[in-house]
Amino acid sequence: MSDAPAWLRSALAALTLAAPSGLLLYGFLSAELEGRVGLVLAAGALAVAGAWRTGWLGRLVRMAGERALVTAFTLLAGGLVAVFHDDPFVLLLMARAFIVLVACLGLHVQLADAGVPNFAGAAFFGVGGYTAAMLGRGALPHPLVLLAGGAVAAAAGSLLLLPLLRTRGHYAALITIAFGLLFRTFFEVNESLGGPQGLKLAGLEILGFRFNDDRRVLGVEVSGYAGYCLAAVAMVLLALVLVRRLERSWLGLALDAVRLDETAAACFGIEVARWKIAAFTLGNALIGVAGGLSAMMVGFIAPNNFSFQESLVLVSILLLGGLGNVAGLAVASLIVVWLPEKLQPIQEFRYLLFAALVVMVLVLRPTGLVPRALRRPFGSPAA
Amino acid sequence: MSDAAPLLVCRDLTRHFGGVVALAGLDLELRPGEILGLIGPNGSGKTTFFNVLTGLYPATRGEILFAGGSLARARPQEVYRAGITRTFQRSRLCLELSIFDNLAIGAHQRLEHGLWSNLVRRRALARQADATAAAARELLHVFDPPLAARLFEPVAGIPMIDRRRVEICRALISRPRLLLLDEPSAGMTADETTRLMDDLLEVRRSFGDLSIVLIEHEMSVIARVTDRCVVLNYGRKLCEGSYAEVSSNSDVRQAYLGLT
Amino acid sequence: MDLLAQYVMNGVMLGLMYALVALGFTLFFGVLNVIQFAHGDVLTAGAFAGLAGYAVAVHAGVEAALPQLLTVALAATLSMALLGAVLGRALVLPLKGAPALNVLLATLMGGTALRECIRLFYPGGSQPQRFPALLPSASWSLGRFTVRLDNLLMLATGVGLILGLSLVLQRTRLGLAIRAVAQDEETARTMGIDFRRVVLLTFAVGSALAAFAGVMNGLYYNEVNFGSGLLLGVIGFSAAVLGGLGNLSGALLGGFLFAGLQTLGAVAMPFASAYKDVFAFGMVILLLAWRPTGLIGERLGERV
Amino acid sequence: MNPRVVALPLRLTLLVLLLALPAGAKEVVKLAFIGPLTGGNSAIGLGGRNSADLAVKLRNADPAARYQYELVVLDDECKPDTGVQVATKAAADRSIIAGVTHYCSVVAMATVDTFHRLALPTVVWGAVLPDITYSHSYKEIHRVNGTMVNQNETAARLMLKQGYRRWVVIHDTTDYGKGHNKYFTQFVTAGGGQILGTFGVTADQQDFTAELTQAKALNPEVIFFGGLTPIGVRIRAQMDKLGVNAQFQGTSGIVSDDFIKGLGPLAEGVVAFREGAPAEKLPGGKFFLEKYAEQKYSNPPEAYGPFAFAAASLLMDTIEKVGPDRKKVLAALGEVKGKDSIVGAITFDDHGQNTVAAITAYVVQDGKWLVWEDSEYAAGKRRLKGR
Repeated sequence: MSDAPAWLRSALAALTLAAPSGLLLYGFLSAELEGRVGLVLAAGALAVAGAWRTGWLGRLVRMAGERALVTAFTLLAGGLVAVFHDDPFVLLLMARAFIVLVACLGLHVQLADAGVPNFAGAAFFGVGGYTAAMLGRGALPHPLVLLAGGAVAAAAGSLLLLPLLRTRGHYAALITIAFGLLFRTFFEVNESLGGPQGLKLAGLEILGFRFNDDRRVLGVEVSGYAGYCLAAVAMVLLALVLVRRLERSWLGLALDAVRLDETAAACFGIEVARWKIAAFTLGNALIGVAGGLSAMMVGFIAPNNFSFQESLVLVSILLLGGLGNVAGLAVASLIVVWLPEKLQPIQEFRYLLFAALVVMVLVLRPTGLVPRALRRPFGSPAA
Repeated sequence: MSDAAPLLVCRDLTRHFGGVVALAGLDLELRPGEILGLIGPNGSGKTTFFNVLTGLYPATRGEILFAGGSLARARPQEVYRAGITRTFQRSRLCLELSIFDNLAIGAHQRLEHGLWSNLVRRRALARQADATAAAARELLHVFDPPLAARLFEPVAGIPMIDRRRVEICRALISRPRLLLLDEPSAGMTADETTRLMDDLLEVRRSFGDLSIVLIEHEMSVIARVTDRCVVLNYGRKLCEGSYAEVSSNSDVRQAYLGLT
Repeated sequence: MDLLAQYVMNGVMLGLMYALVALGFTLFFGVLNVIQFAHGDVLTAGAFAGLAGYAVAVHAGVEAALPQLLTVALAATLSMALLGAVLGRALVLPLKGAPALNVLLATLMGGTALRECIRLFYPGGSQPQRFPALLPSASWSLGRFTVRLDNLLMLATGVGLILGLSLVLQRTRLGLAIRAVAQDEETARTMGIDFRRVVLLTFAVGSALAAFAGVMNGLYYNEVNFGSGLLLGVIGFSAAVLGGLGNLSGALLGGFLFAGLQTLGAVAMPFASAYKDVFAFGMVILLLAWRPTGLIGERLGERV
Repeated sequence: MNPRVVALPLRLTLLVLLLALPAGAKEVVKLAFIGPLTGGNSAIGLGGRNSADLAVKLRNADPAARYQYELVVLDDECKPDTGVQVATKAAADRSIIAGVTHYCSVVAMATVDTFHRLALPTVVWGAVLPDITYSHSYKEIHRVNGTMVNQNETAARLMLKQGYRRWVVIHDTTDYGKGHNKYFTQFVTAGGGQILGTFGVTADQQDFTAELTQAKALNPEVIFFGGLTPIGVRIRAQMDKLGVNAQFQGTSGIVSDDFIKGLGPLAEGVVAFREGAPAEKLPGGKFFLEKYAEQKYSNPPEAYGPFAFAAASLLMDTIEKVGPDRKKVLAALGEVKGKDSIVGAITFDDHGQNTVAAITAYVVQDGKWLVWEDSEYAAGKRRLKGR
């Protein structure tokens, strides 16, 4: 196969990676009984660990290359949507995972690229949602509504810019924490936006296509959530391309420099403040857009969803996946969104177990599931 | 050369930290192409001088003229654009980045930072990357040919001397007019340092009139490379002149070498 | 006038509790440059441990209030000192060198786990538990101002505790060791100080403080609740940061300041008192924008 | 055991049949229970869970029952998006015939569309917001407990009858507290009472001295508290600390043993109101409490346990009658009139709201919640504060 053309090899490699993961995901999503979930998880862990140890994983990933992988996994997601076309629950789960992934990509730009902490992710997610709730009823086309959600979230973030630029480390962290708490309380106390009762939302509608409706396609029942799922996948793709292109460009390099050593960066002409602002704003915009889609899909929005704990979940996804590694991020968001759901059988003990798991991973594997890879600038011969 | 207009002029440059006077009314001139040695005991204000000059600490008082323009109130970014780059006493490379990335940071000024050109015009971006890589290789090659071949390896993985080289290359790649070296010999053997300096001088030849201010404890290095020396003590200029002159100066021997 | 006095009194009691929590945060940050975010939940756990101690005492037929009080205090402080050391050993030391963010999250999640444990495993822990009033409850009123003996006693003890702590830090060898480590780990090591031991001791001391605050909390409100830890933790953290991390007097200032802000928020906006936390946290953000390293500034310095 | 692929349900039914034929075992019918099992409201959620579980256990023990029932318990965390997620899970699972759903109003509001879209008959067991049944005309949503409207109407009437005129309202800023504030204020002012001041407090607030000091300054006769046990306990305790001696009046959220446990003697004379006939007075209610005690659950049933029990029983009765079929169950639920239960007779109006939801007034006497009518307070042997 060494003499096969490059594209073919990368395609094959990508497929050899995507196929088993597909099986794994299918198994996990369809498993219901505790026993079976455990079985699937164990099998998956074993397979991954094995592929890792033997170095096959790395080799295949390198052989496939980013583009092929992204394509393969997009197809995989599409495939899963097709398989579960009539199961609103699984579709909802998938869509949620993808939406969370988009939000985490936003957080990733802030935290992993520019090193700007943000413990108010859920708050900006909420801003996007509330914007969608307000504008969704109006005449504005919904794609624009989602973008507006991003814009408003970014604007809300700009309130924090001055304090964030002046502070560092834990001080900056506290500012975002304070904002997160403040936001939730504010929306609970303030009646004008539904208060604690929350608000109903109009479902997403693009060019007359109403995502909330279940419909028959070629004679098969297709749940409305399938549409949301595909929309979420599309959103993930856009965000992914944006973030990766950013990271591999000079902009990404500037962000890295700012994160790693502000002083040195300044001594080489890098406008630290400017880059921090850019990263924070872009990140919040992504989070806001995701929040908008999420709110439209759930069809309801209330302050409870945007508590400090929710923000923590987003950050834990980043750290669990491995700060600075997009692939790890994707894996982590699937796990963190789906696992608690699969833990439903243990009822009131779910959250305890989840917290314990996060702590364990953080202590036993501080670098996260997939450690940050060496930055590969765009167009470099090594790339 | 001696009668050419000075490249850098500092007048009464002063910096306080609360009560402590780290730099007390320093007057200093530097001619284009000159290599100036800055010596003095620890805490005599050498590094503070660099930090004030590069805008990391605003000067409490005094004037800095560089190539005619004033830098007294300039921010680090402006100092860099004016053509002054530096190295740090404790190496401040971005360890998790590759050698290439670190040098590209040094070349920041020349790289395209528009959104459109970075996210969309990818061919142009690739061209710029290749050009930068070529420049980096050329520069590294002078210091250590094998190093040039490891351009895309993480800095974390290379030995101390190579890190020094990379740091100097990061400071050189933007083709500055003034280079500030803060104890390049720190953590290296004498002959490693000597070699580093010789390579540096070789690069300098190709640069034309690059001026250098060198902070160094290793007197042999000072003796070999500097045209002129300034001795600092308690933030004040003790004396200046050629290494031979200052090293024979009794105050210096008193204050610095601790001899009588 | 009498009203004002009442507000001040309330604020002071609140501030004392916040200050005690903030002291823990600032101590931990001092020695290890980390934020131990489970601290708020350690406080709650302390209160519950005290409660358990009380139950045991009553079971053992101890009638008098004073011995009961002592059992409660001892049970709380000792168990939490131990727990604190364990947390430091299990969550914080292993993550030494890892990014600050990891420690923050690990301890936050550790705190969550602790909180859930109380809720699930302490009998009836999911509902507020009555905390016995073990202090004499005499009270004097002038007009609308009521001052109670038990509050004064708590106030006195709290202040005494704080003074004691600063004495320990200034005078004893442990204090010296702690301050040395806080100044610079390496030097401390070269001075022959057992770094790990000092760190763990610090965690024990700080957590004992939190436990005491927990007991105080219980005695003051006559009620403890599994969930109160998170907010108290965040507030304590805010207080420590406001004052300047690693700075003891800063922690005190921050604690009382935050309490003041909350009370002010509730008073300044009558019938909109629900906004008081919005107000308080908003002020925190503004204050940090004004003084990026806290009001008093760091003595021990965050190594950036 | 969800039908994840088209083939799966077939296989499952076959499996069930195979199991059913030889042993002659009963067909297994699934019910969903949804409530908050984690977080601040978990106590009530767990109480409801246990009560529904008890109902199922008792039914399964009954040889006369046609089906074997299985309770699928789901945690909505009191968060709308989680709620919608688990609601979808329950509703999408065709093997689940009906649901006993939600304590938190905000979640119940969020999920009505889901249940409607996926046609799962549900009976709300604890959420009190009127809109849950009245904001739509979905046939799927029913509710056994009354709304906060009924509750506060009675509350206002009774307290005004006691001669109280001046209230200060403290409510938590959740949907529950705010709703109670709205309706109570409405009925009290209509009845000639006066609200001197209203304080919103956050649900995780610990210290209320600032609010109470202001309340004290307003010198009210009654402090009305709209919220749940945890902060109810705190406020009552801190009233005492600050020497605010006004009558303390609460809502259904504080009618729990823990409220008394949390306060001890301080709870004496506290008045509160709850929908539904008092469990301990109806024969079925006594039975429920005994059986519940037998099971040795780790949590008490709390205020809404009886409703969860009643809802589950109602659903199982219906299924016994019409068989495990969502459509038939839905139709049958529409017909429910005067069906007696441990919380009194149940009659659903055309919005699925239980209309005859009786409201019971309670008062704490000697460390127990007593029905107002048979308390010494009603008899005049003891007096509420300021009477």
